[in-house]
Amino acid sequence: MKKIEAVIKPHKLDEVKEALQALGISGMTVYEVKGFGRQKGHTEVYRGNEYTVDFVPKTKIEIVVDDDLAPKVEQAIVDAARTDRIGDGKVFTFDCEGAVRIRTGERGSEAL
Amino acid sequence: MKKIEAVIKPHKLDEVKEALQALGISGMTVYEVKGFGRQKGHTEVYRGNEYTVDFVPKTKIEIVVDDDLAPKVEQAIVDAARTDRIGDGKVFTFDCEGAVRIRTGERGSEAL
Amino acid sequence: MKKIEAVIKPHKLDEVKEALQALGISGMTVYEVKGFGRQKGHTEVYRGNEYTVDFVPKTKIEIVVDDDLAPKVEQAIVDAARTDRIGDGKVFTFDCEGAVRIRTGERGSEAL
Amino acid sequence: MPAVDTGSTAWMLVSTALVLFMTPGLALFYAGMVRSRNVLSSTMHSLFAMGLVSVIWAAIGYTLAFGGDHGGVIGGLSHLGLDGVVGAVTGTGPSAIPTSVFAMYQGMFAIITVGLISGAVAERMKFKAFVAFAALWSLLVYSPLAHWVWGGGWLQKLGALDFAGGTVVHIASAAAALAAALMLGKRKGYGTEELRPHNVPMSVLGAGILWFGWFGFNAGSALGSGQLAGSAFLATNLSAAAGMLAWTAAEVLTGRKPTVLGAASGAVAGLVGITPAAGFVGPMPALAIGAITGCLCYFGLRLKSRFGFDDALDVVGVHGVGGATGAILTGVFASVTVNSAGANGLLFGGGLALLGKQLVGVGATIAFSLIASAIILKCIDLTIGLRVDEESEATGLDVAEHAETGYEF
Amino acid sequence: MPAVDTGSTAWMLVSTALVLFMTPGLALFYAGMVRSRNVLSSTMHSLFAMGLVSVIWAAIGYTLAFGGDHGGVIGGLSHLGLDGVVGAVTGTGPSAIPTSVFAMYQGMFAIITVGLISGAVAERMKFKAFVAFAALWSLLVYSPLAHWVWGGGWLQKLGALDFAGGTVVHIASAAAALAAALMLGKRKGYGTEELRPHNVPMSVLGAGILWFGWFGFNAGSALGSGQLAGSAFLATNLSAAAGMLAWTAAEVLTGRKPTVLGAASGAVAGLVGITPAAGFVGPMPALAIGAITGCLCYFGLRLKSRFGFDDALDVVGVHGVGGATGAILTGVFASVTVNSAGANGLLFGGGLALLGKQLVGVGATIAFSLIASAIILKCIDLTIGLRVDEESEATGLDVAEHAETGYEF
Amino acid sequence: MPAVDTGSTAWMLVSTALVLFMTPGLALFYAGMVRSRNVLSSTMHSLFAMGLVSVIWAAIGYTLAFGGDHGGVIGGLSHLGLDGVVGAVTGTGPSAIPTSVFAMYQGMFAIITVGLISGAVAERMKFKAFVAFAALWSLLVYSPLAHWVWGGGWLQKLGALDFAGGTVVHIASAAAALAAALMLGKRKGYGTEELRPHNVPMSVLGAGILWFGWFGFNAGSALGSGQLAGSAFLATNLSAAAGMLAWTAAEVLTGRKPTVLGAASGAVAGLVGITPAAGFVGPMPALAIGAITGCLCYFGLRLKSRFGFDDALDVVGVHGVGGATGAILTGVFASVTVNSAGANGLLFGGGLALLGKQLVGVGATIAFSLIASAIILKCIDLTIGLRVDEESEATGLDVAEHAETGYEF
Ligand SMILES: Nc1ncnc2c1ncn2[C@@H]1O[C@H](COP(=O)(O)OP(=O)(O)O)[C@@H](O)[C@H]1O
Ligand SMILES: Nc1ncnc2c1ncn2[C@@H]1O[C@H](COP(=O)(O)OP(=O)(O)O)[C@@H](O)[C@H]1O
Ligand SMILES: Nc1ncnc2c1ncn2[C@@H]1O[C@H](COP(=O)(O)OP(=O)(O)O)[C@@H](O)[C@H]1O
Repeated sequence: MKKIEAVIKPHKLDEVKEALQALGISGMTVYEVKGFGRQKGHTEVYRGNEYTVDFVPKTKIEIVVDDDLAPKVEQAIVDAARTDRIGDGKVFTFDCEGAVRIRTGERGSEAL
Repeated sequence: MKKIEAVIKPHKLDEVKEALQALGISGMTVYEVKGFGRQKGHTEVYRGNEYTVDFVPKTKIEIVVDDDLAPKVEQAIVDAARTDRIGDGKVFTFDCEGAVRIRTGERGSEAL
Repeated sequence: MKKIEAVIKPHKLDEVKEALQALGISGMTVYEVKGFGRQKGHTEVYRGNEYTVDFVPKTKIEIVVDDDLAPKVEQAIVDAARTDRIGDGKVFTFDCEGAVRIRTGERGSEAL
Repeated sequence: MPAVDTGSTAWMLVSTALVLFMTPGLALFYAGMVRSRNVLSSTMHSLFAMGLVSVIWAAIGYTLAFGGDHGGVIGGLSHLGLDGVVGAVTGTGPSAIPTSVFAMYQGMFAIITVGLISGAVAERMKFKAFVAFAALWSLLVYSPLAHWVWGGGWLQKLGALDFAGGTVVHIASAAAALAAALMLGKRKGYGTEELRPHNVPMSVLGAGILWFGWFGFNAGSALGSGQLAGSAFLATNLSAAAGMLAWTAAEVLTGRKPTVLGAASGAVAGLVGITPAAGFVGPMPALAIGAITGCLCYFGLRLKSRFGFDDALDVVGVHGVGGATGAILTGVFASVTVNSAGANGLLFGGGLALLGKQLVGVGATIAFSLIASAIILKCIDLTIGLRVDEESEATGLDVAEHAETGYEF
Repeated sequence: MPAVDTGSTAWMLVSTALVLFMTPGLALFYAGMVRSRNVLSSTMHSLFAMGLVSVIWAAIGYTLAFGGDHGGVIGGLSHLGLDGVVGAVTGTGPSAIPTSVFAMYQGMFAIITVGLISGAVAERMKFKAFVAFAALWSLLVYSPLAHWVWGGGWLQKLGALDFAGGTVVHIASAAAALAAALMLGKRKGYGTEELRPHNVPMSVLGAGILWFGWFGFNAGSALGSGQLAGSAFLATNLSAAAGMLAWTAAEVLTGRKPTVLGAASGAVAGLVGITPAAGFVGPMPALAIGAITGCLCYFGLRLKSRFGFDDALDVVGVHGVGGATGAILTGVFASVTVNSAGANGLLFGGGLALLGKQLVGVGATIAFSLIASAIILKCIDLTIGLRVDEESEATGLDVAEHAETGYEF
Repeated sequence: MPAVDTGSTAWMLVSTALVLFMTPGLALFYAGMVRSRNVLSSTMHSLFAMGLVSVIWAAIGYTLAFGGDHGGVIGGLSHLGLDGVVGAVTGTGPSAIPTSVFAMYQGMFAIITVGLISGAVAERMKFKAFVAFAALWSLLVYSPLAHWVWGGGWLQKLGALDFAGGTVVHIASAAAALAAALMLGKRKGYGTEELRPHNVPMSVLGAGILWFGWFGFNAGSALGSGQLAGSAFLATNLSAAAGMLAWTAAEVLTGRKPTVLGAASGAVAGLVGITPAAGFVGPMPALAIGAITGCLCYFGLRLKSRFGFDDALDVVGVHGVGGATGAILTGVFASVTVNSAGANGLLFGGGLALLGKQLVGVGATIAFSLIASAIILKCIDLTIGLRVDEESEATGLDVAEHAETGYEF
């Protein structure tokens, strides 16, 4: 199995989710992160003092899938999350050695 | 070393933590995530408008352990987090190539 | 490529970020986590009732880098995050099989 | 100069403070309902109205509304810059109060009316455009309307009743809101994404402050302390309560769960409904007005998605529907046994006379505010531009327009 | 009809508004202490009481409490639907106020008393059951009690003193809370998991609003403006202050850190303690009452875990202990030099007479409220059911009972 | 004993409640600006002042300020423990109010003044040290100053005007804040890390409550209901409004975005500026005072980073600069047509006389408060120690000093 981790722009989550559902993906885990990268942060002002905020709000998605689905998932995320503006994010792939569904104890692909 | 990642129901955290402590696990990292899966979300209503909320609050746990402990940790989480209701979550296993304890610079198993 | 995950003390984030920038790292992803480990939590009191809070606020950093940079990144984090007090955190290394930049579709090292 | 009554003055000082306090309450009520990246932008609309409209009112708005009369349409310039206000007396006998208090009390209404409109433009209007709109609208729409109804203008002469601003405040702001929602267009994601409240407890606190402050709004509109203030206070509380129960009951009867934001919204609807009627109706009619308004607003909002515009925080659905309902029901439930300066409505032997006048008031207010607001907005659109760019809308207006972030937990 | 005093009317209008404002304050105070998934459920208890109890009070509660007297036990039906209230006058001379204000002022007490009870049932009671309970309790328990103490009932005739509701409001709600906590059972996780407050600043804001509103509660209970309102105000502030210092001191002296929620709770305890006494005691006794109440509540709560019930937000520990302490200490510290309509307590030459009457008041209130509440709850349990199912409790009542989420940052 | 005026008493009861309510407002205003791990610590400073200073004031502070006069420097001990206060009357005719109300009203000023100082010490001061400081400062600095200006002391005799506490409250607290900021040293990370507000909506709510409460602060300082209260109220609102507009305009003109915290801060600056002048100036001068103060505070804060001290929440920049500006401008804009008990300032034919006295008042207050505060702080530093250790500062004072966490969403 593979684990796909994607860092995307927060307002793209809905579209990415739909793209993945279209692929038949039935589960994923999502959380809010702060990203640092080429996309510059912004300036904030508090009572006359300026601060540069380097971190940009991003959303991270994790999906564990069977090996053969991995490239499709990767591509689907890239397509759905793209705005062509800097800061669109990344998709990383990792190897996943095992999976268990807690409720049933099923293992491997069955667990997904 | 292996890294175990588990997505569980939030109110099961205390029990899982105790089960892991019983195994002699001395460290873990925890954060809140939103899960999407077979467990359906719920409906919310705001001033007459209904929204379906697909994401369910979940808690994610990460533990890096020695290879031989990994199956036991996996099992302990499965046992402690189980409620037999849909949405109990998953346990994933990954390979971890290196670990360093920042305070001492110890490496590998020593660092855990 | 390697993925470096570090759990550090929250107030060390700025220093670690600067150390990584000095190494030429151009991107990273950061989020707040709760850590459980040797560093003990604290006692809280609410209307006469005492609670022991086991979890300590930590910050987690993830950086995907080329293989050769990985040890340097690891070391830079260890150096910058160290306070020599218990709870300084850990740095873990994982293998990363693929990376894509969403905006351009670039892959591998190019994507970072 | 005759002496003022210390008791009535005390009550009017407090009422003025209470109406001012409604505006931060409104800011919370609205800001809790937007997404967290626009929390400050929404807050700023109401907050800034406190500064901007106060100054405009003192400079010229007050005199346009209350400085004499020109043909029933507008006041004169005799109190430019609040000239002649300090030391003067308004009212007589037990209702004699300092004119400075009267002027400030009325100014607080001008502030909150502008704040109310902002609910429709949330999450996408340029701040600069909002400021221009607020300034122009307050002068060109609010002051004339206040003159018509309370300053000796044609609606007052006609005998249309509006105790505390059902038309001037609620209908006028809702008509402006409608114009603004239409001209601004929908928020990105409206209808497709979940545009959910980010902080419901904040909205509930806001509603609590609004309820509290509304006693100053309605019972203060007696312009003195005494029986009339007492009965207006009672009517206000009962209508708010009935509005809440009606909304919640409607939710449950239509197969939904009783929501907290719904209960709060029902109370606000009841408060809006009783506003024109508060000093003219007894307690049981007040319950009826609250219940009817609460129901109508609930069913109005359920239809919302059928309409082609995005009135983000339901100014039209609550203040428009509620204000019109209340103004019309005043023509039904008003009774001179409650207030001899009022008139009898349909149910108390007054026939259709009052009802007709009320309808004239409602219609005239809608027409005037809608048209004037649209013209003002068009002018702003052509110069400053009304709407932020897409990037800013996606990032959130707090960072894009104000260089701030609401929360950093 | 005699004229009302504008000054006293002004103060009573304000006091009524202040007591109403306490209820959203209470909602914040309580809601900050539950877990975030129940924030709206807790808020809704108090919020909905504002609607529900207002209507019940107007319809029938007021007349049961203040409409004549039947055998010292209950009022009559002469003011059903607030009939005859608008235009009437209550009190005489400088204390003559509109009866409409008196009726609404008393209604606000009925609201908050129901809100107080909700602290005991937090995080597990069915909303429907709470609504049924609130309606029945308000009619069957609150109105009779108010009649006994203030409406010409037997406790008033006996000469038991309760200036602003130590028994009627605080002891009565605490007894009901005890019954409810016992019958509902403990929250899942009570004693094993950390049931920590999710938003302490919210609770502190609530406590601030409570303190502010309590001036209307206590000084308003003078039912007019003047010396008595002034001394009750002073006593209220000093007791709150002393309660805070006592609680904090007790924390530090028992080896703990001075907590913010503790300081706020101590202030509330002091406010509860002074409630029955506010118009009967001077400033130094007020300090003593606050200090004693603050201490007793702190030590009471420390024992909490020894008891077998889960009074989630400490209604018994604060309002029960505090209300009883205050009612008893009124029998110690009351002085006719402060209020000639009162009596002298133990320390001011009154002997044990007053103290005995106070004990009767406390005992009768506890017994009546406890038994009546238990019966009402039992009936609801057998029909609607009191408690949500386990799944709902784990998910949180906001989603399960109200289809809403508190926060979405 | 002469009768009190019920109307004036009503207004003063309300004003007292309003000033008390400012302190939780201040707690929110400040606490929203610190990092979330210190939210409770900041809140506690203001909250605890409500308890501590109330008790100290009742015990001895009041009599030191208002109990007779010793050489223009300090009061006597005739009202120790508020002896002789209950039942007595202050003022005459339409301004006759219970002395109990006067005493409590003044006590609320003592509370908030201590609260104000806490902004300078945020995020690093030991709570124990703060408590010691608050107690000593309130007795040794506040009470004498209140005596000088309002209790028949030398500044009052001199004819320096301070309507509602520009010197006693704002300048005095700012001078103490300066001393504290200097002696405590900078927060760790000041100048290098981003010490950003964690909850701006909380600060805006705080500012809203402050604005609301300030009507009690300023218009209540008329010590009765009537024309003077009315004009002070009007001036207060206009200055707040002008302060907001001026700050925002200054932001935009210096190339920045209009910030929400800036608008709120500008309003507070305007409120501070008008405080000494509120009862002496007409509406247009009030606008001028607000605008000038708003601007000066904005530019003052922009220079902040050039100074060597860390006045965390800008007590010096807002209350010091604003209070001094207002006190001086009182010497420019005061007019006896507004208040015959006042004097004419520079612009109204009074020449430099009043201006000179105002400068004496400002100078004396700064000098006295600065020196006395420094001495008190030094004593505490040598005994208790002023500052928490590094570990506690990094963890946050909520856990380290109070064993609590603000939020647990
Ligand atoms: N090397 C990296 N390791 C981990 N996360 C990264 C890395 N580089 C970028 N990111 C994440 O991807 C986000 C987008 O990257 P950025 O460089 O801003 O733009 P782009 O994706 O267009 O190249 C960042 O905000 C960060 O969260
Ligand atoms: N393929 C997946 N990849 C990552 N996380 C997943 C995946 N499938 C499920 N999850 C996570 O596990 C949680 C539980 O899954 P769900 O399908 O609802 O129930 P169950 O665990 O009983 O099969 C989800 O909410 C989600 O967070
Ligand atoms: N085995 C582990 N797996 C994952 N995270 C761990 C593990 N051990 C420790 N951590 C993380 O590292 C943090 C610091 O560890 P701790 O044992 O407290 O101190 P130290 O880093 O000094 O050994 C913990 O709070 C936790 O977040």
